[in-house]
Amino acid sequence: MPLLDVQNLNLSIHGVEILRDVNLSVERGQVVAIVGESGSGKSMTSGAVIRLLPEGADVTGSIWLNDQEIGSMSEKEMCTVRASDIGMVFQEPMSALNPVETIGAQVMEAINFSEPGLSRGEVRQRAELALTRVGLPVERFPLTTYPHKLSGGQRQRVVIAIAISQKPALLIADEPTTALDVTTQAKILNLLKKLVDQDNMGLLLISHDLAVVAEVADHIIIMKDGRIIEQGGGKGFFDNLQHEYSKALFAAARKQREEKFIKDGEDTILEVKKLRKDYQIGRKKMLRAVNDVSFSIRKGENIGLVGESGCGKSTLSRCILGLEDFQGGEIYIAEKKFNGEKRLRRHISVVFQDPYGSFNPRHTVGRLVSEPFYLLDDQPRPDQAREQVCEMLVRVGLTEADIDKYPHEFSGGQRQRIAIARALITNPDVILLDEATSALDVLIRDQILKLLSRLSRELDISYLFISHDLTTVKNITDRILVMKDGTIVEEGRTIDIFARPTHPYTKSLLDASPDINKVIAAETVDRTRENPNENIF
Amino acid sequence: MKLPLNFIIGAILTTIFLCMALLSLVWTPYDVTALEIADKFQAPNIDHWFGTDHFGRDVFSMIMIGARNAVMVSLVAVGIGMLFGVPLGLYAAAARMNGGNLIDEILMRGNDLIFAFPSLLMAIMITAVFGPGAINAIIAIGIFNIPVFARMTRGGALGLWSREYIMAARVCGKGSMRISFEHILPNIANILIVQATIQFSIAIIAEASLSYVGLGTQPPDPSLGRMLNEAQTMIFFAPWLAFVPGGAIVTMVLGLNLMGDGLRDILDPKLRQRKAREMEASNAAS
Amino acid sequence: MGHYILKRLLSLVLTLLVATVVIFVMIEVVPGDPAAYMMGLSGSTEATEALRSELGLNMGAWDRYISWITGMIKGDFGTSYTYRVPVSDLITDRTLVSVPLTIYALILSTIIAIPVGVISASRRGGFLDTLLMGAAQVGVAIPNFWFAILMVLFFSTSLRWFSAGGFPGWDAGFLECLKALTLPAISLALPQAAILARVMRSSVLEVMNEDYIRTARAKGLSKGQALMRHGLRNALIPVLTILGLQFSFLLAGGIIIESIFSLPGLGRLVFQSIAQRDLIVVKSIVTLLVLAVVVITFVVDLLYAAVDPRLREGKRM
Amino acid sequence: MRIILCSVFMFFLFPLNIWADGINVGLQLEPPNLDPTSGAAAAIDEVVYGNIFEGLVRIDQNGEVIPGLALFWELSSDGKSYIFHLAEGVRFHDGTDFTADDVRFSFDRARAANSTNAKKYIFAPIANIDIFDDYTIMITLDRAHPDFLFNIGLGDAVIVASESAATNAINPIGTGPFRFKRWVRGDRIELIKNNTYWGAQARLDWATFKIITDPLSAYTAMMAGDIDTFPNYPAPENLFLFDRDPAFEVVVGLTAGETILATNNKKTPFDNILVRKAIAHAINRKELIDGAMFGNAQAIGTHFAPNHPDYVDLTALYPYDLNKARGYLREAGFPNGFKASLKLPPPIYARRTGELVANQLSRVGIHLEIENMEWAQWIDQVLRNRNYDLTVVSHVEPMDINIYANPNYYFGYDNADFQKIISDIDKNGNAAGRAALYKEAQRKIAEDAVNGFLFQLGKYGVWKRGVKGMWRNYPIRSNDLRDVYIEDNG
Repeated sequence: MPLLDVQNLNLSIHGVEILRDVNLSVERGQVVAIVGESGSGKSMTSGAVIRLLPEGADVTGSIWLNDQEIGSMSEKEMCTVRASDIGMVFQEPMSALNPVETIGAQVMEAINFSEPGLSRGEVRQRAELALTRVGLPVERFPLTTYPHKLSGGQRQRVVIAIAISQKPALLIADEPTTALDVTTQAKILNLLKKLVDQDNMGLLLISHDLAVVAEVADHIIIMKDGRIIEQGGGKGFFDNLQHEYSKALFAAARKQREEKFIKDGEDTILEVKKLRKDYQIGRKKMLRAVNDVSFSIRKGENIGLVGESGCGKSTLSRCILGLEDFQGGEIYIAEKKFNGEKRLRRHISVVFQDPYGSFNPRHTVGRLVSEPFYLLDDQPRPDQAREQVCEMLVRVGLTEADIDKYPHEFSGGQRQRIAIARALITNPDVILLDEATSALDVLIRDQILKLLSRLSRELDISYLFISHDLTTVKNITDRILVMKDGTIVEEGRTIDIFARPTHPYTKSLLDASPDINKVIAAETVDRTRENPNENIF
Repeated sequence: MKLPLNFIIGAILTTIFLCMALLSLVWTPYDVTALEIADKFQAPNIDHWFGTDHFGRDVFSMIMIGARNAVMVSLVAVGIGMLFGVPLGLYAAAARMNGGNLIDEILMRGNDLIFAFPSLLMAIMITAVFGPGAINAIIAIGIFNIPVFARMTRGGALGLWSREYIMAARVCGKGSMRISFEHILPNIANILIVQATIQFSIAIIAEASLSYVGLGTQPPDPSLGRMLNEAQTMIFFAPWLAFVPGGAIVTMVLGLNLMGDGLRDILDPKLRQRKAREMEASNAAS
Repeated sequence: MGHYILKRLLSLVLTLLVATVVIFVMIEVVPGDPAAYMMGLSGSTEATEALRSELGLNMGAWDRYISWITGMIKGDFGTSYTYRVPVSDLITDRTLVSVPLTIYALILSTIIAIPVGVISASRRGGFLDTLLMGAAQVGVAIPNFWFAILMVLFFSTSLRWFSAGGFPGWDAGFLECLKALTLPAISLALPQAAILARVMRSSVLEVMNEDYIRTARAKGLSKGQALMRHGLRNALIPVLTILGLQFSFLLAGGIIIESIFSLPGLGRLVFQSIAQRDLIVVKSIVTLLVLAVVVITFVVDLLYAAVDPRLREGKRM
Repeated sequence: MRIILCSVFMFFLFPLNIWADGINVGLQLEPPNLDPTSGAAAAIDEVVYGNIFEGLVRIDQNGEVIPGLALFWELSSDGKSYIFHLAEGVRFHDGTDFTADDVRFSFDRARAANSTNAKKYIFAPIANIDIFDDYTIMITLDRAHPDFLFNIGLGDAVIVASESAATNAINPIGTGPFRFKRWVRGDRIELIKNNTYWGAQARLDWATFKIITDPLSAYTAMMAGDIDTFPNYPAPENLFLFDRDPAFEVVVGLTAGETILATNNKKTPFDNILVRKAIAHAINRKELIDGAMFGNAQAIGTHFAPNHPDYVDLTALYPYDLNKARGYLREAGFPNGFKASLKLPPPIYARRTGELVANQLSRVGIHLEIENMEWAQWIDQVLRNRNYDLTVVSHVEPMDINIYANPNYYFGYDNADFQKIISDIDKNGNAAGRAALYKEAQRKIAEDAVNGFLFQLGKYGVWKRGVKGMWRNYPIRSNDLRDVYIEDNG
């Protein structure tokens, strides 16, 4: 009898069907991963298990935990189950902790609820233990620390500490690393895995990224549209995938870059020389966000700028876009010194990360896409503009009919296409892609990347592709700049970087970034439970 | 889309009063400037729905005109507030976004200064300086509406300035004023509308208070506040004189507030966002 | 934090200084001569002149401003034209009525509003919620002076529970005064309570959507426990602001209420002083009220910091 | 031991005593200060006159001059010099003795250049003051002033002590039957019986003047029993409620307040007598009295108190007649009337009357723009700068018809004949002659329709049954409580 056994679970919210007879089980010490894109219902599955669902949820089917049917329990009984049997880790570490309570208090509260009647001292010890186990030793992180003092990764550790402090049989982790940097992500995943092994818990790991879970999961469940379409584990699971969707997902995850001929001797169209940007923080403190960064882009060349959050890459991009002034260095666009001139702006355009935030909700696609015409000295007549917009829309894979729609009528992927159309409309030389695909589901991301590489070939334009994720960049760029703490630590051809990274940071990034190919490779050899970096404290 | 109930009720009440006010421009049951001492203190009856006052005036007619005056004063006052407050707020936000923190600071401190003054008291002072009357009541109330809108606009604008579509517009080389009016104003319009209705209702109470202390609309023009004041001593033998105008004010303000809430439910992007967030939470990973 | 406080204090002083200028100028342009007012219909001109000089009204504007400011800094607010007693004495007497009244009203509105807000938030959309919020809507819409009249009518005239007005003075005993202040406090509190309840409700709803509430639930806390242990404290943050605003509003906003219940409060004093052109009293009181507002906002900010550790480093949100 | 018992006894007795031997008097306007010799606020006299302060002579509730601190006096044949024989053994409340020096001090103080006495003119005629002995003093005038005796009976001429004169504003020290106890500003003024009073002791142990500005709370306070008597109840409209309540007594008397539609005789078109006559005819006094005063006032046709023996009823001189009014207007060249402003001071009577007057005049095409203003503004604009067309106000000074003789007064009425009449009155010693002249004066201003003469302001006394001895009339603004007592539960 497994630890958790979900039998034909159906869920609908306000009558809308979310889950359709879901069956899954988790053994003690086993890591079960649910993978699927947005709206596949993977989070709702976990929500149904711990029974934290939005209003109007209606669940049928049976959920067995430790041989007791928790699906039919009263809310009151459920509270005790949550307190002692199930622990949960959420996606948003930044907001998952009460900002006005110390981490100690929040962990101790959990313990009090799981085991009432412990003496204050015992509770305290247990809390310290839990925090130490997740890598927050009391010496450096006293119980009286407030959440806002901690980084995202550390907060996530606190959340995990809260979960394990209750000694749960089952641990549910809902996208626990999606909001975190690659290196942190790896650490958190390993931490979870380690804890599962140590306490012999069952772990139900939810993620949108096959590659992420492939390394840690014993058993993988692929969901789509509220149904489980494929599940399995162990050797050869990937080799004999049945369902088209899962195949595609797999392909997307492991796809190798099709080589692209890199031209030489092209004239440089963007050059950054010793750029320096400082931020005033507090009275006298200075933060150097960008530190003497220099690089150049030649026509048609695609450059990747990779670094973790806070490394200064977005600041750098804002400087290049002329959205921020900078203290030192120069930027040359088409050999001319650039600080905000309109006529130079037209050579460079941008696609932002957030497909929701990057359009004025009150403007039609037509108006949005034609906004950059403002840069031109001789602005096209309305009908011309419309014409151009139409063909651009078609070019990026939308239809002419879309021109009069409003952004909210489109999906995330389509929006990015619109954004690309807007970026191309004044046919610039460089497009700055700021995390342009990070917010998208794996398959969609893949499509957008395809589109981008196609366009760069057709129009012979260059990209400056800014991302936190090496794998994304890998498939579209010719050269990569690795950025850390405001400086570029390594620069080189993409292939070389991936083949033999020289800088340790680059190495760690590569190790950390989840790569399904490694798993496959590993599988062919005898599978080892050994983790690349065990010592995560 | 289905309109929320509070909006419907509010809208109905408000329209009723607006219609009464407009109607009073062309017609009232009785002439309120003609005093007929002979038929004073008539309890509500067929001829005089809300009775007559100590000068024999028809209370219903007075309510109609009083409502009109209240609406007029409040509208203009709020208008003033928006006219000055909104551009101020937009400017402050734009300034802050373009490194002009000092300008922003000064403007906002100025706001705080106005806020720091006890509003009713200042209104009384102002009317004491320039003499009582509708115009000065308007000015007095209007001044205190400016910072309200300035703050609200600035807050909303600051929120938007960090949005990516604003950056996109800036990448297109658009100036901050252009952006303010092309991108920001339309996107905060709804919260401003909501606030306007709220301020409107507040203004009506303020006008009532001012004319209650005799500083609002002047006789022979009827005003709800002064009607209440005059009714005070007669409340013991002619209660309707106090209940009717009071009720009128309450229903008027109630209507506006309900409508404001309704509008917020319909328009407020913050709320919509939260709804969206809940939705996503319920059927998506993020 | 210390540096932050210092900065705030500085801007506080600055605001006050500007305020005094504004007030003084305003007072200067107020038409009507106190001396003439006191001399009345049959006052002879030379007598009036004599009085003017006695009141020090024929000094230059600048000199009067300076002497006023320096005086205030020394705690000497000058002598009331009409009452002929130190303004500071007048103000202290009246403050001993107005401030207790304000606090009384605030306490009332808070103890009404907080539970109402929480209840209707937790019963969101339910019958009780609709009922309470409907009531709140009406409460907001009622002009407090009208409400006051109705209450006088009902409690004093019909039921004769409370005396119609007046203030016995604190030496008459605490309970007596409390009784005298009850009706006014209620009529002040009701609309404020209505507003506060609405704010409380929405902020509780806001908070209940936060992730950390979900975390708490996952710990095994029931909805109620999660609200009480994690929601409330966070929900109270916006409420603090409103409370601060209301205190200053009530302090000055009592004018009409005070006269309806013939309470010797600040509001009435200043109103009467405006009418009698006892301008020295007017400007001092207005200045003090402004001071009160500024100080209260300051205190509220400090309270924020107390409630919200994120602000302790002086980070502003 | 006995002391303790005693005090306990007292403790139980005390509250009873309060109700038995004291009285709560309602007052609508709070006096700005308590010094009647400075400033003009009627509210001061309403508290202190006859209670705390006394003059050489007193004015009783019928406006008669009766002995005050001067027990009797002799008037020289030329009517110039008075010899006052002062009461002996009189002490001020601070224990200092009252002597002729105090009289001289008080009068000199009032006459002084830097005097802030609102009625300085009273003392202007004083040529010199001779003290024969501590209790005999002679005051010599530049010439005969028959009004002098009455005038020194006014609150502005009360006798103050040199020691306390400066502080009377906040701590009044007089010779009266009550002494000042304390003043809770904005709420009440407490007086207690002066046990060392030189004359007939007051019958009350204490008297508290409660300030009740709001007419609503005036009513509720009476009803709730917080107040025993309201000498001048602010809301005539609900007098009838008390009238039909057996617990109360309503006594409508008269004040010296002639309520007039004051007219700026220097300003066109009001400088034209035809226009003023038209206005006179357009005014319907009955409607005013019913509408504004709810019937509680007496119509007047000239500027004179109806209860005065010399009063002439001239209300019929210009009867309410719209046709006549229109006729005069046509004659004056305003066939379809004109526009003018009507500036109204705060008192409710003025506001109500004003609204009605405006309405009445509009019937003949005279359209008045009403401007409500505070006293300060009114005094500034109307009284001092004569920047007005019409206003409604009540002149509460007794025997003040002489103001019409002052061409610089705000009416701007400059008429030689009338001025002669007044100066004759001033000189004329013989009572009958004076009476005749007063009558003539009344006719003169009535015929010239200097102002619209509307009604005599009533004094609306409301008190619990059993409260006796309150003044019926206000010949001067005073609530002299020396004879007041509470009949039952005494």
